[in-house]
Amino acid sequence: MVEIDHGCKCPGNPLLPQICKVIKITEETPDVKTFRIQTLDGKKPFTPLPGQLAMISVLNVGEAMFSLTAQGDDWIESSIKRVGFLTEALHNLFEGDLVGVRGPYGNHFPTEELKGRDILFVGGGIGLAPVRSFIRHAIAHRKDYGELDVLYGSRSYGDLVFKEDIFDHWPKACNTHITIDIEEDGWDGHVGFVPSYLEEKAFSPEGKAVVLCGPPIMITFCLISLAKMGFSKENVITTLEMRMKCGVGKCGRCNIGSKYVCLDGPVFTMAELEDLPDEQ
Amino acid sequence: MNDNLAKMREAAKRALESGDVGYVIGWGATKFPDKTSPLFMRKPEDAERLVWNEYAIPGIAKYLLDDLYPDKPIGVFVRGCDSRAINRMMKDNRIKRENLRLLGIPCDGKDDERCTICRNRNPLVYDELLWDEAPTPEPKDRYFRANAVEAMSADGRYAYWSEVFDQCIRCYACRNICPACNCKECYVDMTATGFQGKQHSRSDNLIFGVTRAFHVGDRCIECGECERVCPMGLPIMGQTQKILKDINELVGDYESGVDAESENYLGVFDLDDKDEFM
Amino acid sequence: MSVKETNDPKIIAFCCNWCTYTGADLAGLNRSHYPENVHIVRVPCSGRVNPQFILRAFRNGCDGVMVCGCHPGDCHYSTGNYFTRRRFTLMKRLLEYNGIDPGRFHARWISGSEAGKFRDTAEEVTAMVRKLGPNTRYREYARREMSADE
Amino acid sequence: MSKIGVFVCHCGTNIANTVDVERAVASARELPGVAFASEYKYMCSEPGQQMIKDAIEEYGLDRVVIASCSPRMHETTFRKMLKDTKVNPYMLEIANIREQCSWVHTDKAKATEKAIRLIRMSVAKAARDEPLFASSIPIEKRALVIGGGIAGIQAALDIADAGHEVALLEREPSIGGKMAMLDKTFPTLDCSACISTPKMVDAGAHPNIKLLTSCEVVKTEGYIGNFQVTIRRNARYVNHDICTGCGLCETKCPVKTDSEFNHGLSKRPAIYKLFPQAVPSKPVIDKNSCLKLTKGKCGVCEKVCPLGCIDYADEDREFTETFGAIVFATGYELIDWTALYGEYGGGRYPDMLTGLQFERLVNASGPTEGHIVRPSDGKEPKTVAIVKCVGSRDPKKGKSYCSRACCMYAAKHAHQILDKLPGTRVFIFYIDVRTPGKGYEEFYDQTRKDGAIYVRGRISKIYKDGDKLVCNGEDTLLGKQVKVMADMVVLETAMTPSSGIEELATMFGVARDVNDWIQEAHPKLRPVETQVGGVFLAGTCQGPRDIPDTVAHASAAAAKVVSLLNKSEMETSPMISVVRREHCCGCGACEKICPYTAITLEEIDDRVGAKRVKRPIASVNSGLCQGCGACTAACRTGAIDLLGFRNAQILEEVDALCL
Amino acid sequence: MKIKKDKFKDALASIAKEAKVFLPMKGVYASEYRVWDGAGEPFFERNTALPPKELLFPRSERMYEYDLNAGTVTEAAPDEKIVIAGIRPCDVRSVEHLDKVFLESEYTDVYYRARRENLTMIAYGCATPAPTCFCDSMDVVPTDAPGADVVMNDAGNSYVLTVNTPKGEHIRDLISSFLSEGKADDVPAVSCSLKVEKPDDLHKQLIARFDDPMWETLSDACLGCGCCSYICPTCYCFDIGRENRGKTGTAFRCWDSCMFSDYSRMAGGHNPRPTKKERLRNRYLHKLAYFPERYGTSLCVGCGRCIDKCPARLDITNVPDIIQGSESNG
Repeated sequence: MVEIDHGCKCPGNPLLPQICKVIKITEETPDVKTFRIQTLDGKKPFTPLPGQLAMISVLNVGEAMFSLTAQGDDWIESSIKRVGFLTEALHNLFEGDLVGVRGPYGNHFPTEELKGRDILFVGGGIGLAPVRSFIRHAIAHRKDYGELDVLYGSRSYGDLVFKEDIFDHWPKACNTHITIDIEEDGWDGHVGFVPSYLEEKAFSPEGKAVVLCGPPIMITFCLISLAKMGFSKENVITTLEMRMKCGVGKCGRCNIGSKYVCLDGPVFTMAELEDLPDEQ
Repeated sequence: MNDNLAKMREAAKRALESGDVGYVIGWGATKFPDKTSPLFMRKPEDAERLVWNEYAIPGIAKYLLDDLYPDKPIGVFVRGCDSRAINRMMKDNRIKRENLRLLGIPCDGKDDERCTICRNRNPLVYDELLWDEAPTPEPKDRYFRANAVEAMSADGRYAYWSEVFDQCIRCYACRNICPACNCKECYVDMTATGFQGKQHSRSDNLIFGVTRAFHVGDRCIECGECERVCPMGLPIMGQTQKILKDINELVGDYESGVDAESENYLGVFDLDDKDEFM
Repeated sequence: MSVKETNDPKIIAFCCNWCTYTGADLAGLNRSHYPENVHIVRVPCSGRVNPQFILRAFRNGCDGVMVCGCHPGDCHYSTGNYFTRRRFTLMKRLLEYNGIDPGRFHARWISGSEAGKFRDTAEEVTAMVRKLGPNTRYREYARREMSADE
Repeated sequence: MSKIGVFVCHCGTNIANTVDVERAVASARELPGVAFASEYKYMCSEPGQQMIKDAIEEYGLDRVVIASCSPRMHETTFRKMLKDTKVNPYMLEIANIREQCSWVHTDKAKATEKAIRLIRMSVAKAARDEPLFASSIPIEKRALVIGGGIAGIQAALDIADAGHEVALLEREPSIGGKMAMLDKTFPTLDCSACISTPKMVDAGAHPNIKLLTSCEVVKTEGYIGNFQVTIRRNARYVNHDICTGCGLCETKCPVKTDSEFNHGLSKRPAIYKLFPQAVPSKPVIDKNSCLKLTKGKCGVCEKVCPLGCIDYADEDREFTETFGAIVFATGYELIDWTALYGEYGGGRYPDMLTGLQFERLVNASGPTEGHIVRPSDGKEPKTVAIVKCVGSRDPKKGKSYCSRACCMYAAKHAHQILDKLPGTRVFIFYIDVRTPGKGYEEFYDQTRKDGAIYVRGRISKIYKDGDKLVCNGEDTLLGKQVKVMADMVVLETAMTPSSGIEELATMFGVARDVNDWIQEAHPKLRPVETQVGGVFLAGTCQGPRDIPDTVAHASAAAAKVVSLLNKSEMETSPMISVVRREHCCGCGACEKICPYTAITLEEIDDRVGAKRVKRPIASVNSGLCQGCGACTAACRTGAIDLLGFRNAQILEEVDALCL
Repeated sequence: MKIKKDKFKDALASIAKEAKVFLPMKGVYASEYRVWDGAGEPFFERNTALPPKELLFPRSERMYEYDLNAGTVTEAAPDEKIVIAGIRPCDVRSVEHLDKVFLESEYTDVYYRARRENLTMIAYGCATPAPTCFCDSMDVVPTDAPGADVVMNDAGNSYVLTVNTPKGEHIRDLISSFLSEGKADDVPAVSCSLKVEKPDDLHKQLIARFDDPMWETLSDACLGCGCCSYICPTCYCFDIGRENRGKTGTAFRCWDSCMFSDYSRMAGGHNPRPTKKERLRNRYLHKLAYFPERYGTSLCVGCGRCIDKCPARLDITNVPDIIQGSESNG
């Protein structure tokens, strides 16, 4: 049973962005780029907790909510997949261009509550992005947690995000299990979908919490697999950040029943979500 | 009226009992005696809830767009205006005749201003006619709104439309009821294209009005539903009437929705079209 | 969005690539002088011009709009300008009906050889629009006086 | 944002004299998305181009705006230049600050301001440019010539001589067309058969020409370079692979039916060659008159055929072939005057002939072996009335246009009558006499000298009185009524497009003019092309013309075909329309407006909730689309857009001007 | 306190000296709260077609200007004093609800707060409910508005005033010269003809019936327009957009409606509320279940505007009726 803090706060006028600069752009995959962002005077815009989000705007185009995947002393980072009009504009940015940033929004992953426990991070495609902040946090505070596993899969090798992390950095601190959907030349790792790989690995539910994020269809099948393996819904955590729009629970889009993803989430346990109307 | 209602209930019941239609669209009562609401009858016994009286005003053809791929044909009661709406949507490739079961009901005219310009009380397309057709009374001035506005000065016209569109709340009820507004995605919902500002400013409201009129113009079936549904009671037919009036002036008798084949005015041209440009 | 004060109108001319744009180029070759107020947007055909472009131009600050193409029968794409003719005959009337002064919107047929006509049209339209002054219509942010936010 | 490079050209002093180039450059630097801005004396020069290339490399530019002369001048130059760089050639915008600014304005301050605005507009548009890639379509090196008259034969021969395969399609059993029917040709009076039959034979024997006689086009798909044409070969009932054309069957066939070739002036058997010099010189069976095929009796031809070529079970057969180019050479036919001119007897009098009937009559190989006699009684006429403009120049009853050849062949007919039957009185009723051609006026003069009587005026009525045909009319020059008691009347009737042209034109998406002649792409500059790429015109399918003009037109079409087929592939402009399927509702407004039939409605699989459905959306054929953008203005949703001139790009230009 | 009706405009004039006064007025096409020009007649017979919410939450509102050249954003700060004279008790209640959303939830909305702090509400006790009114079923007393700064009730040739708040006292001081002492007769009780019976646990029952087929029937006739949400005094959905001018521009927010098909569509195309059934259900449940769950009170104030104006005559009162098992609508 994982307790999740559902309090969300953001100081000042929560709708007003602060102008920041893109200082680094990394091309993760053909349609995912990571943007490192800093204030104009070289500071960190704010300090997000793992799982929290920022509203990032291309000021003359529009804004949208993105999870922050990493942070440093003077920067925050977000990995963004090109899916629509705004993300297209973001992908057209160059280093040095200005963006608007407001946040942090939403609650956060239960970093405190999970102390001392084993954690299995499951991600699919761009779904690794929101989880990354938590993985980085857990690795940075390695001794606070038990065994750490990262199981991550994508359509192809080219679609795997954060290649440096998953192949170089993370294996030093946790068990990484990487899979791609379809066999391809030069790939000698695992081939198969995330849910089946999960079952293959036969993780023990004993004392383990799962942080799960990915496309809806993957979530559905992972939940079936996890249930088979004996994980209870109370121990499976996910994030619904894609439902957030204004970020402050007012514009009216993010509610699932009486829960507002902006005000109560985006991090929920699967048990909590099950109590909500089926409108996701 | 009662006779006709009995015939309608019977027809709806028969259609539902036969299993040939998935459901039948007609009119049902509300808590208020002077208002009816579109009614979807799914079971034969639902036919008893059908009403047909002077308040059975709402256009019901547009609901066909909610169910473009029905498993069984949809039954619809069609008055003249509904039938023109159906022709309109068929011409625009949006609905298919084989998905419709049209129960023709010659209309006796309702107590509504827009019915005074009705040119077709009798349905123009139907599968069966529930009672005999009666001639449509001579319609009043087809362009009554446009004529009134045309008579104003340019400043007066701008002031007039400003007053109208200042009140417009952009709820798009006019669009949603309009059988000619049958795009899958409306341009106003695609803010990224930049054709329509989402602000409720006078300019954007006016531009919405002109653009909608232009999109609908040559395909308007003159049912007047846009005005009926407007919660602010705005005389928006004035825009489409102007376009129709001009078309009629330019090429002679032109009417949309009388069949599902005739070409739209703006979809064709004539070498001898009037040339007002030097 | 404040209405500008100077009387130096901005006029936009949507010109088809094959006739009017060429005609305007020829006006250049001939050193035919016309006011600086006319700005050409090149389009492949007058049939490409969506009436919504005109609304947008007025909304964002143009004082006059021209749509120019090949004479009927001369369309490079054979039929484009016939549709233009129908479309903008209606649109012009509709704009007038909505209180836009007829002097602010012009549709003209100008061929590739009619450099003189291009110059004359540019002069004529500029003079007309200048006389009308800055356009205020379709460029009002506020509706009526409603609240502090205006 | 983008990384736009702005390059402002001085054009020597052409621009720099009127526009403060430095100021323009400085203001361009401030524009959104501009990463670099610079100037040069001549941007189009080698060093100018090199400067742009260097800047692209140094500043990592991803799009380029050049402020210079008209894009009509150097757009291609600069696109070509960009091919060697990382910038896509279509990520280029040109601000026309010479023809549309420095050359037409004098006030330097104002001109500079305008140049700044024009550059701003181009920069705004460039920010929305996207990489486009010209695709090339392979070209099938074969041509299909539709129609085997003189135009088709000439075009086929020219294309074949240039080394390309040609299929020459003719719906009749023989090529030859109308010219094969003629006796002599004006103004030289050389024998038509003598000059056309050798061409027919050449065509039949040419290794690059495949004759498709008795064939019709039933369907076509594809576009320039790659037309898939489905052709139906109508049943011939004679196996041409074995038949030697000995002609025995024709002599034994018991059926006698009207000869089409002789316009009903003689009879032919049911198994027949169209005319003696037919190519291919092999008979076919007319299924409508053959006793075996209509009644199941007879079978004589089968019995007499020494080689067993007769096959009553033959059927129409369809096959599909691919062609890179199409030539329409469908020709003309004469207007059916009988339906239009009741006052001329409506066809009741056998001694009234059309021009083509007269040609057969006067032809040495015709039904009378060239004797000019009345069909009714075989007597030689003493008085002949020739009436011109029957159906031509008569918008009330016939066609408004002039059929162009009639004046000359009327003169020729008069000449032939006077030549063969000296002393005959020949009256020619005319509205005008038009003789624009080499030797034409001289020929007309000669005819008058020969004794032909030209009367200016229309004939209002022709009726029979005894064995005379009474022609009532007015001599408008003298202003008095005239009455001619003729033994024979020749009506020089209007040319109209061949039957079936509507279907054929629709199939290929080719436009027709008000009179159903095929519309050429441009009346002056592109007279042998249609607005559909790869479809060309030869001869009278485009409008009435005489033989020399037809042959010239056909050779011109062939030249166009050859220049197309000489390429192995063709680059198509990538600036074409594209459809956003999720927004398109399939209303078809764009389909109707497209002049190139480039847009069709295509059923796609879609999902509505849990339901899998098929729904129509517009689909653009990139081979046919010419990028006019007419469809975009017809689309209410904005689902169809034009690459290179997207709605968003034009709106950006508008907005940028308004800043 | 009382004020003679013929002194009412004089009193308004005194207020108008320091604040913009809005009155319910008959528009050319529909009634709404309009700026009082010093002469216009108030329209008290019926409630306005448009609710007063746009005075606090404008249809379109500039939030900030941005300037990419300077790298700055400039926040808009509305600071105009506004007095609404003649707001109905149902609409006063709606403002209380909006306060909960914009002021009392996790995030405070600074634009709303600025406007709200500058707003004074003089309520007009309702004596003439429309046939579609059902506020007394939604715990509003038609003749009283505890949330208003001043309440005024018709008493023949004068209005009786009750002051509730310090802002109200300020108004009283402004118009004191027109006031006379005196107690009015008791304001007669007013009752709406449309009655809605709802169980106390309506919200629980509704959520339990989330998957009930009734939502399909209820939404059959829905056209998917935004009429109900735009004329609803408590609907507050919005969208944020921008008007760009080169390197500078304005971010604005404008009303949006959860009834629009594109409203809940996310980037990439997924729509959690794909059809009108889900959308109407969400709107009804938001009013009658989700809001009560979160804030302890129904979001519907019973003004009846949506019933009166719905093009298809959808009726929110049918929802409690169905739950009550007393559906009167056949």
